[in-house]
Amino acid sequence: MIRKILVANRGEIALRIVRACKDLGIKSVVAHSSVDRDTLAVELADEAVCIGSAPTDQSYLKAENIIMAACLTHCDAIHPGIGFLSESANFAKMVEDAGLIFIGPKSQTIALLGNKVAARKVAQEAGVPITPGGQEALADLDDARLTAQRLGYPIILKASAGGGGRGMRIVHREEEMASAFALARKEAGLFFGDSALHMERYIQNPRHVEVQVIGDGQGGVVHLGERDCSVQKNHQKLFEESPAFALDPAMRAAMGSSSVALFKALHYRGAGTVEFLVDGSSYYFMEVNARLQVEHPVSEMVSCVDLVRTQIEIAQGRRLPFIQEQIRLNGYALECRLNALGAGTITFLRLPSGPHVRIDTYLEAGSVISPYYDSLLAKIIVWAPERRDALTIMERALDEVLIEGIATNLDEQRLILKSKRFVSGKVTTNLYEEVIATRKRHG
Amino acid sequence: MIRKILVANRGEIALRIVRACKDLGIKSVVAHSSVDRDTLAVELADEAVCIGSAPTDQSYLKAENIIMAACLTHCDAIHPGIGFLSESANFAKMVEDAGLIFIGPKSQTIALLGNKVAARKVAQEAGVPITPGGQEALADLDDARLTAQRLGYPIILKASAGGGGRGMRIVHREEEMASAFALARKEAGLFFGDSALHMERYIQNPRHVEVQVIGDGQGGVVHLGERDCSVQKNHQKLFEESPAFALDPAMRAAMGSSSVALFKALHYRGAGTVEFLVDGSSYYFMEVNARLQVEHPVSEMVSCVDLVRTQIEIAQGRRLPFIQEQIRLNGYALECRLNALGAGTITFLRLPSGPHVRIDTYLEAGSVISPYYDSLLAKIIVWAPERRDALTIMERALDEVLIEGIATNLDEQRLILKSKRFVSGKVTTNLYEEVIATRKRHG
Amino acid sequence: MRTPDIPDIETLFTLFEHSSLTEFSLTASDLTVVMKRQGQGAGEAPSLPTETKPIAKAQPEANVEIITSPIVGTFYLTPAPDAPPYISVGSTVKRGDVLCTIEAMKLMNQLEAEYSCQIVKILAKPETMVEFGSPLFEVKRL
Amino acid sequence: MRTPDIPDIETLFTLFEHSSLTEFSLTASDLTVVMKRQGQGAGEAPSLPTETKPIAKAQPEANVEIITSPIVGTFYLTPAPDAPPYISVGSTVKRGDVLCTIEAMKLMNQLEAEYSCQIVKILAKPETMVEFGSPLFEVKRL
Repeated sequence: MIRKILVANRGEIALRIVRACKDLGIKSVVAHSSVDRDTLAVELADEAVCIGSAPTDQSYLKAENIIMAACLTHCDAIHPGIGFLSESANFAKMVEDAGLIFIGPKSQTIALLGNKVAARKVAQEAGVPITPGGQEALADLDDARLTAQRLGYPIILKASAGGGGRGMRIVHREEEMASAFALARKEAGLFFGDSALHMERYIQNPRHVEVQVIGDGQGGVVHLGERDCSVQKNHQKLFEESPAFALDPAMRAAMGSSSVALFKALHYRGAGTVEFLVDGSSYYFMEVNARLQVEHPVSEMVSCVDLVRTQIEIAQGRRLPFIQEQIRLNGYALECRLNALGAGTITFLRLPSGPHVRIDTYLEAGSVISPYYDSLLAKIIVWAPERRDALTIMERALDEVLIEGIATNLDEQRLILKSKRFVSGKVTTNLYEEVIATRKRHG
Repeated sequence: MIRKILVANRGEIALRIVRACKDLGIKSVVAHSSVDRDTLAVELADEAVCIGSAPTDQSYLKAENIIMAACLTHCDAIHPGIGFLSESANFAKMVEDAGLIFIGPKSQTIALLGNKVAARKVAQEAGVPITPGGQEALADLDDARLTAQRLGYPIILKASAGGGGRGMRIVHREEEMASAFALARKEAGLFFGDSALHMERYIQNPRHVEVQVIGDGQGGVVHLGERDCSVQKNHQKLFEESPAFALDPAMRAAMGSSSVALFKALHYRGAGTVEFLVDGSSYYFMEVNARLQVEHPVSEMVSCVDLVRTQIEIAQGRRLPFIQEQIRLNGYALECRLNALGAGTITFLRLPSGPHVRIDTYLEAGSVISPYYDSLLAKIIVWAPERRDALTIMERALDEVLIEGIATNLDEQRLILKSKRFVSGKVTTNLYEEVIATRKRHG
Repeated sequence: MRTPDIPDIETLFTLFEHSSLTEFSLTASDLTVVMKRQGQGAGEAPSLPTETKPIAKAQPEANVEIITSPIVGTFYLTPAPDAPPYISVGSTVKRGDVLCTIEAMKLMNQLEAEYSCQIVKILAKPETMVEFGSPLFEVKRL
Repeated sequence: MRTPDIPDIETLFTLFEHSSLTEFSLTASDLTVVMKRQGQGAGEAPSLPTETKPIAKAQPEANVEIITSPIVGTFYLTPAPDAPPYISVGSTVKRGDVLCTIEAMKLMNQLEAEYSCQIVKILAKPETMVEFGSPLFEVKRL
């Protein structure tokens, strides 16, 4: 039985978790940095504990302070939110060792999935197609050259222990291999303490499609359909939609069932996402995000399942309250991320409201946008029976936005939303560059 | 084909209609009084026309100015919203005569339903149970006395031509009949130009349940389930929910099908509501509201049908895009009306947001609440799979509300929401008095 | 309940002009005044009345008044297409004289002067739409 | 209920002008006045520190400083339940002397003085939780 949860995060996701706690009649404690004292999540939570100063390594990554805050405020569980410590197997282990419930997968599951080579192996065993590539860490440069010849260029070198671009190198020709291998190896060793690399065939301009899965760790696993997150700027997602438009029905079904098979194989507990690259009629496993994701609301809108609430219920030891056949995906949901382009104080704020519109934000007039953290200001999520209607409703919603005091990406987001590429649904990872760069070239 | 719509209303409902226009790619013109120039509906519409000064009879009831504004801005249609001219058969006729589309029923339908005696007759013919009472207008005081003896006291006298409490008298004993009859007759003559009265048996503390129906005037009629609107203060609704909690399934089914039968008999075009009084295991027809209603969002939330959008599509001559079997009512929606207790300027505003919450409002920081109009500030609507979860989510939402600068009914609404009576679902029209009056008596 | 005397619009302007305010609004039962300013106010600030409501019974000069439209309709200066205009700039009219026609609901509504005055300026464009409160004429009360 | 007399609009202006307010609004039964200002107020406006954080290392007096908690944990004045406290009010400590223990993650963390000082006040309650930045001691730097 969970009576009180410590929320180890900030911004809109901290508020999202506080709201889920209130909906479940559970008390919440927000652990915050000194500059986040006046944020909405802190105000609306039952309690708050300052865990350090503004820099993330002094507060939101300070595991000891977070765990002590949970213990001393008599919390039963810690929700790590998104980012920060949410995918740290070490942190999850520390939470478990402190006798607290970690709202997320078991620490071993996180550790396993954190190793990209191991994750690929498990995925392949569960029948999930993986990008052609070596299953094992590369022995040396010669091994790398031979493997690349077998796969065909371009290939991508990845740090086995890491993620997020570090230790990653795309190699287009054999001549580039030696220096790329050396550099990637060095980076991997530096950032992850493990210089092991593996190699995959590099997919150019794929679609980025991910399946939302949730498991109770007791045999129950259900997926809530997929999301298309192809529209990105420097690997940062800008728009997310569910279902993925014009995805081949057979591919959609296979993605869903193989993701469920993977989570069953993992005895996965909690919410997680299986990420795929889609290249024409093929799809390849990329990785598992062993946590909630920023874009979870689009899946909530089409499935009517509250993911954060379900995460908490599962963490209490409950079984999933539904089976796959009870999940009925309905209509079409689209999320637009509103990001700050700089720090500052919001002097006037108008966010859209009304039918079909959901806003997840921690902003209000007077909010201070700190330079220390993620630039996400608000998520605007709309629903409609059809994709084209959802696009129109999003346009209406974005037209209502009025933020004074800081610069935002609103104008760029509107350009993307109205672009032919986006409207046509032909979304791949190079859409942003094509739409915005073209626009800029032509003035 | 409708290209531009004149919105003949104000406040949140004007904004609701402007948003529906945007979603359909239709231009909107808001007709507003001089004090409403700076409201959000005016700002977000494509155009605006000032139709008069603040008092409603100088602007929002000024049919000629509204119709001229529509003609001169080249609108194809007028949406009357809720209240004001929305149930005026005369206004609908003037709109039709000006060659414009009235977004609502035909003027004859409105006229027919405006006569309460005629409406009861049509309802009875369509198989809708009506409260025991005279079908015809009462001839004189003797007729009234005889009818009352037959029905049994208490009875209610109603103005045949009117509604809304004018010309209405509850009579508990024969001794009260003479003066009540004289007074009701006088009021009816004064307010409706027609002193005809009819009599019905008076139901004490009933539930107020209404069925949302929409027809295309071409044979297509569908209902979207019922709403319980029993929680009222002086006949003003405070909370509305759909479905009506613990309603006998057979009664629910009969209400739905007889409401559809009534609308089919009327060849009804547009959205409308059939109001019923529920007394234990009986239910009685009260009247038809031949227009959109304030509480329409709760039906939208459970049916996923956009009522305002569908109103506009029907007005364009389209058939209903769904049949009854395609309507799938899902979960539970609850609306809370936030009302102003006085005029003033809003200096700070925080409205709830996040999952399962929809806000329909025209408010923002700086909004001036005028003493001339309805006190409705915002509608907070929540959805959940079950009633008890919806109540918890509403509690969370109301806890987030922060309005500075004017007094509101927020505290009273929270008391009602948390009252045992409301939580138990035993809602009848005396709930407000019981909860609030009891509270006040005990300090 | 006592309400304070509301000063002339001129006085309000002067007050606002010489203040450091960036916004001022006043609402009374039958009057609304809103004044805003961008950037800094005070003393020598260039007079930037960013929002002057067209309806306000403004009195830019002594005796000068604005006659506004009482209805929504189409504004005509002449009683018929080929007829001469009712008035022109400089005309002097008496109380009850017709100033213009506003067509609404297929009726030609003649707007009569409520007091004797001289036409200073015609503010609305003939044959176009006027809304309630649209300024039609600037006149000097006689 | 009595309402105060409302001053003239001019008086309101003067009041607002000489205040450090940036916004003012007044609502009466049939009157609403709103005044706003961007940035700082007029002439002698006192520079209002708009945000005074409760944790801030306030300096209420010369030489007086607040020592705050660097971690989240349980605050103890004694090294063990039956041991005497490290310090008490009036104690003088040197740089490096232990002031208190903060228990976190089953470790007893000893907080040492960063400079020589005299203890003026003990601000945290022993055996209770302290968060990052919680004031522990008021000291006078020596």
